[in-house]
Amino acid sequence: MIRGIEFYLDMIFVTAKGWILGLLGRFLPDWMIVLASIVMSSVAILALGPVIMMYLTLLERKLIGRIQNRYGPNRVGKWGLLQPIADGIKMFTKEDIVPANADKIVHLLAPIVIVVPALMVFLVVPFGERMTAVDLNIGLLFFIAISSITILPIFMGSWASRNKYSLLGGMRTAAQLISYEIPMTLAVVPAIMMSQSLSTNTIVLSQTGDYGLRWFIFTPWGIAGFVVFFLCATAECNRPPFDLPEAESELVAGFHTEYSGMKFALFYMAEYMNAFTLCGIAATLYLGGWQGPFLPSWLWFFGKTFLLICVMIWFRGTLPRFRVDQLMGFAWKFLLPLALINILVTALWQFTSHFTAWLGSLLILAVSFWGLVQLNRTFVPEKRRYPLES
Amino acid sequence: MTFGMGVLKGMIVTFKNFAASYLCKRDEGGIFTVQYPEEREKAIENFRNFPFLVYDGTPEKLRCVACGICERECPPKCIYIVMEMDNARKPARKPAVFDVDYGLCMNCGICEEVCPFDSIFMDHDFEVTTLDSRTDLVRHKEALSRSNEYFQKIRPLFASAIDQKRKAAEEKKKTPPQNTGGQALQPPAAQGLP
Amino acid sequence: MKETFNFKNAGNAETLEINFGPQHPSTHGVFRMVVQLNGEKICGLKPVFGYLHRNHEQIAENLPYAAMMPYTDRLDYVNALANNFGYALAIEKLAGLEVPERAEYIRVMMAELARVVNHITVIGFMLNDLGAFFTPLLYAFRERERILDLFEEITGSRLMCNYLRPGGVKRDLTDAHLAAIRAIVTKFPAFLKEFEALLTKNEILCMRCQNIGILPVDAATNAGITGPVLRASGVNYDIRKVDAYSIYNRFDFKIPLGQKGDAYDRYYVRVLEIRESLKILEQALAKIPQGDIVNKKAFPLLKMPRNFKPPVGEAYARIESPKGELGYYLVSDGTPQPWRYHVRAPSLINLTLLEEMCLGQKIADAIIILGSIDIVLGETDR
Amino acid sequence: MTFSIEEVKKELAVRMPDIKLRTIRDSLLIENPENLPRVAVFLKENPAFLLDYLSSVTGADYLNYLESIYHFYSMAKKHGPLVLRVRVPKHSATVPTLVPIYRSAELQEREAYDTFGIVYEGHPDLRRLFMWEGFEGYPLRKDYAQEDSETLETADVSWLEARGVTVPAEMKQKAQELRDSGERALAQKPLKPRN
Repeated sequence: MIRGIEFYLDMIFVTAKGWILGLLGRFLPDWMIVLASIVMSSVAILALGPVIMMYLTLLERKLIGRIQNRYGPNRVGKWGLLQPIADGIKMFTKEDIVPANADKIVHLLAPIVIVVPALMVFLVVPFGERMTAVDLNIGLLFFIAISSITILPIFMGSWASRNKYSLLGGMRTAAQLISYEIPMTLAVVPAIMMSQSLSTNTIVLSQTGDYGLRWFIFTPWGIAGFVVFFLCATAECNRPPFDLPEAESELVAGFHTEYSGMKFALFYMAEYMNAFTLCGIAATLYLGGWQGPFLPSWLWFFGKTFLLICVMIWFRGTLPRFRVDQLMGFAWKFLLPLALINILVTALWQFTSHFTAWLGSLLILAVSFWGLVQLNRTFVPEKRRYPLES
Repeated sequence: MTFGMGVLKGMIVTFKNFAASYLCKRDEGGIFTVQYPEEREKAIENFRNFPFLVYDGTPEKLRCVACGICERECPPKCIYIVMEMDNARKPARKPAVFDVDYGLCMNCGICEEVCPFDSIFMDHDFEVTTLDSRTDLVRHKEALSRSNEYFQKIRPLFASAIDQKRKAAEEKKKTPPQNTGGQALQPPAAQGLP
Repeated sequence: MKETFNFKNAGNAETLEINFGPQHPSTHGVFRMVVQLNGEKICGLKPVFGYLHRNHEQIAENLPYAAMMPYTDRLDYVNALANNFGYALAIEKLAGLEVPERAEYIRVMMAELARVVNHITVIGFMLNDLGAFFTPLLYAFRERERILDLFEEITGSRLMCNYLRPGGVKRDLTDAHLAAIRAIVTKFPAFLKEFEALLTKNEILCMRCQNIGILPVDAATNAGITGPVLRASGVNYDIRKVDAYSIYNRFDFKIPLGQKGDAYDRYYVRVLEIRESLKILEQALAKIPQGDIVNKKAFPLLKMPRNFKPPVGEAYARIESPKGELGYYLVSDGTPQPWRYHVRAPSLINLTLLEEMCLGQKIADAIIILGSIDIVLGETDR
Repeated sequence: MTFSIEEVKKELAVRMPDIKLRTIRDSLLIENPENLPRVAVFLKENPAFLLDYLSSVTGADYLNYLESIYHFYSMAKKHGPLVLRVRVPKHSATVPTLVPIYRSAELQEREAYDTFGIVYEGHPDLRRLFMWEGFEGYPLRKDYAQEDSETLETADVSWLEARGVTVPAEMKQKAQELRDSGERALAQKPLKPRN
């Protein structure tokens, strides 16, 4: 079987790893090869995480700058490309301030703990064809379980700081992250139902074919599921308009008010890595993951992920923040029922023929959307009239 | 089903601005910031920053006669003047000390307005940062003196009007030749002193 | 010294007292609120003033009348020209000075431009308080920049204008200046349209602002609240119409009124007021006559009047500053310095009902309510 | 202004003959401060005036007495102003508060208390407004000991000289004399009421 150049481009990382392992295999025992394979994958992830975070901050600042009609960072290096490194140096050299009454151990632990789940989630993200670090058959379950640990370090940090703003921020985080976990998990279910697997790789493979038209997003339940998942993902990684835990205008900096220097940078890093993995999972679940015509698979994956991240940044550049009760209401009264109905729609989809399925599921989703809007009048703006008098 | 349309519209607005920042020029919705040290805004003639003293020709020929009006009228009292005495212990109509504390000055332009000798004007130079605000921001006479050409350069319209006024006043002074002695030296505006 | 705040339910173990300010990102300077919280709900709020106090009124008592003008810029530093206007009116009322036609027109134009600047700035900052990451603020600043450049060209300074004089203005407007103002007036509606598309119908903004911080009409009148905050509650009271000071009776403009008096109404009334201000500017541009810019009889030198001594008496002049009613109370004893100078600061008095407006709301709402009242600490603390 | 000060005076004389009034320029002086709330309520509720809006409350120091000045307007009838004033001696400066009638007086009375030391009796929360608690003196009173800006003290002289400013000898000498006598440079107080 003759393969084109795109196959080799596609497999460039996999082949490289295989080649190195093969080289090592000549003079190392088998168990060392397994170890070496593990080390290589984890080193790649450990390097990828911080680099992604650094350049995400730059990307965010650039994009928001452009949205606001300014350049964004452009002084350090060409197009400001060295800005993240300068920021890193600044963060490293800053004084590490610990409040006098803080619980010092927990205060120190929190930023360390928060990075761990953020990095662990990378394990199940399929970066490309055969490029999942660990192809767990319960990959999604692993992802959901690990990403929900994030609440703990945030709350640790907020509690240990002994600051009232931090405490409020921590309380908000606990409430917000727990609430948004539920619709997010439910929004994952349709994809699992359709692909009949929890493994991220299998989910991607089940979206093969038709030049990308088989992606789950091109179905009614797929759109609904994707929107719900993406909104929840935005809330999960504390991005605007759901950035209540660190609401600058209200709580100064929320849970990391009392953090400075590298500890603060770790919080920051975790936030951006979470944003990346959540967008990656969203792309995997509904946008066909690394599937796509012509280009190498990993390029497709990163392209889709960065597109989603750009949308998150776009949100940040446009939208004001929700209020606590509205945020909760949005999760429990809007996203949760929508996700449940979406599961129903997916179930029906599997049992009906194609045309009626389209019509029926669109109808059900539209009606339920309308019904939910009607039930949640607090989300709907009042119409007002403003008389002009002399 | 208009729910969500407001948010979408807003996002379209921001996207338009995002695109415009690449496509449009500064005045047409493009990037409106100025990259400061390399680019500069065009100088605006009436801009007033800190005061400076004008001399004609050489720095010794300051127009200032140390009358002290600006010192008295300055609202935050940032000007300090001492009249120079000549050998006969008479006022020499020249400042021996003329200090302006830029740390106190609030750029109101009142000294410029009240000066009857067209001597003190507001500068355009705003890059006056120093390391020590206590000592370095107090500018002495030497640092404050600028030539008339400099004044002409930064505020062409205003300076030429001032020059014309001064020329006219000088010619007027020359016309009555019978007026001799110390009185002829008296600048015309000095009679308006309180 | 220990501070005492007479909170109604002090000592309740379930409440938490938090200092919002003086260092806080969204208290608009160094304003401080001591907030008593029950969870996220506010059950007590005491404003604390004075962190920017500089005894403005005593400075005036030691300075000549005209030399006080630059200090009035520093009251409400977002719209210095309106402050100058009020002070100039007070001096003119005290001394019985006439102002030439052209100067009146220039004053009105500058005051209305300042109102436009103030309102868009306030909306931008309010959106920042809401959590929009600087985008509306920077769009507002982009347009404000054009007006500030014009201010710099006309008055010499962008913010601290020091432009008005007793009996006139400092510098004449050239045709180029008038053309620049015309350009701003013609371009501005397009920007407002964009701004409104971004904000007015935005669901999150509506959710956050509607029915928040409702100010009932009776309470507002009784508490002396003025300006857009009062008009958002539906009281038709605009000093430009009521007193018709300067030459405001020559212009045709309307007063936008809100219905509920919540933060959203305050936001939208400001947008509408910008439209009306643009209308006034258009009319003023069409009608502006030629003539003197300073009362020549009183001040023949055209310079800043020194040794200006108004007769013994007192005067209270008020204008519709963008924040509300800005009043200047002057008492003259016939010397060059005023005997008593008092500023009735709208930013301060509009805060009277802050606690009532915030009670029972969430913390986030308190920030918006403060933002929608529109205070400037230079004026509040004086 | 759709009413004259005389009308108000006449109306008040009819309704409340016990209140003594005096016209000063364009304002009414209420001789006995105790009567102020009654007058205010009357003006607020009388349909001819309906002065429902208290624009400004301020104090003034006239050396032998303090004055509290009120500017009333009407939002309902859109007229005004009516200026009321009360005079109180400096040593016992108490004026009844207007807060129960006009809420707008709340912060302004606090301000007048802060700067002039006029005690508004019955004010619900009479604390200093701008100064901190424990501040002594009332800064806007004319006898407030204020450091003089024209006379220098030795500390000022050394400060100025350190900055390279030449201080004239007589100023230095004056500063030294002040220091020797153990006094501070204080502003000259006005010797007599200026109006």
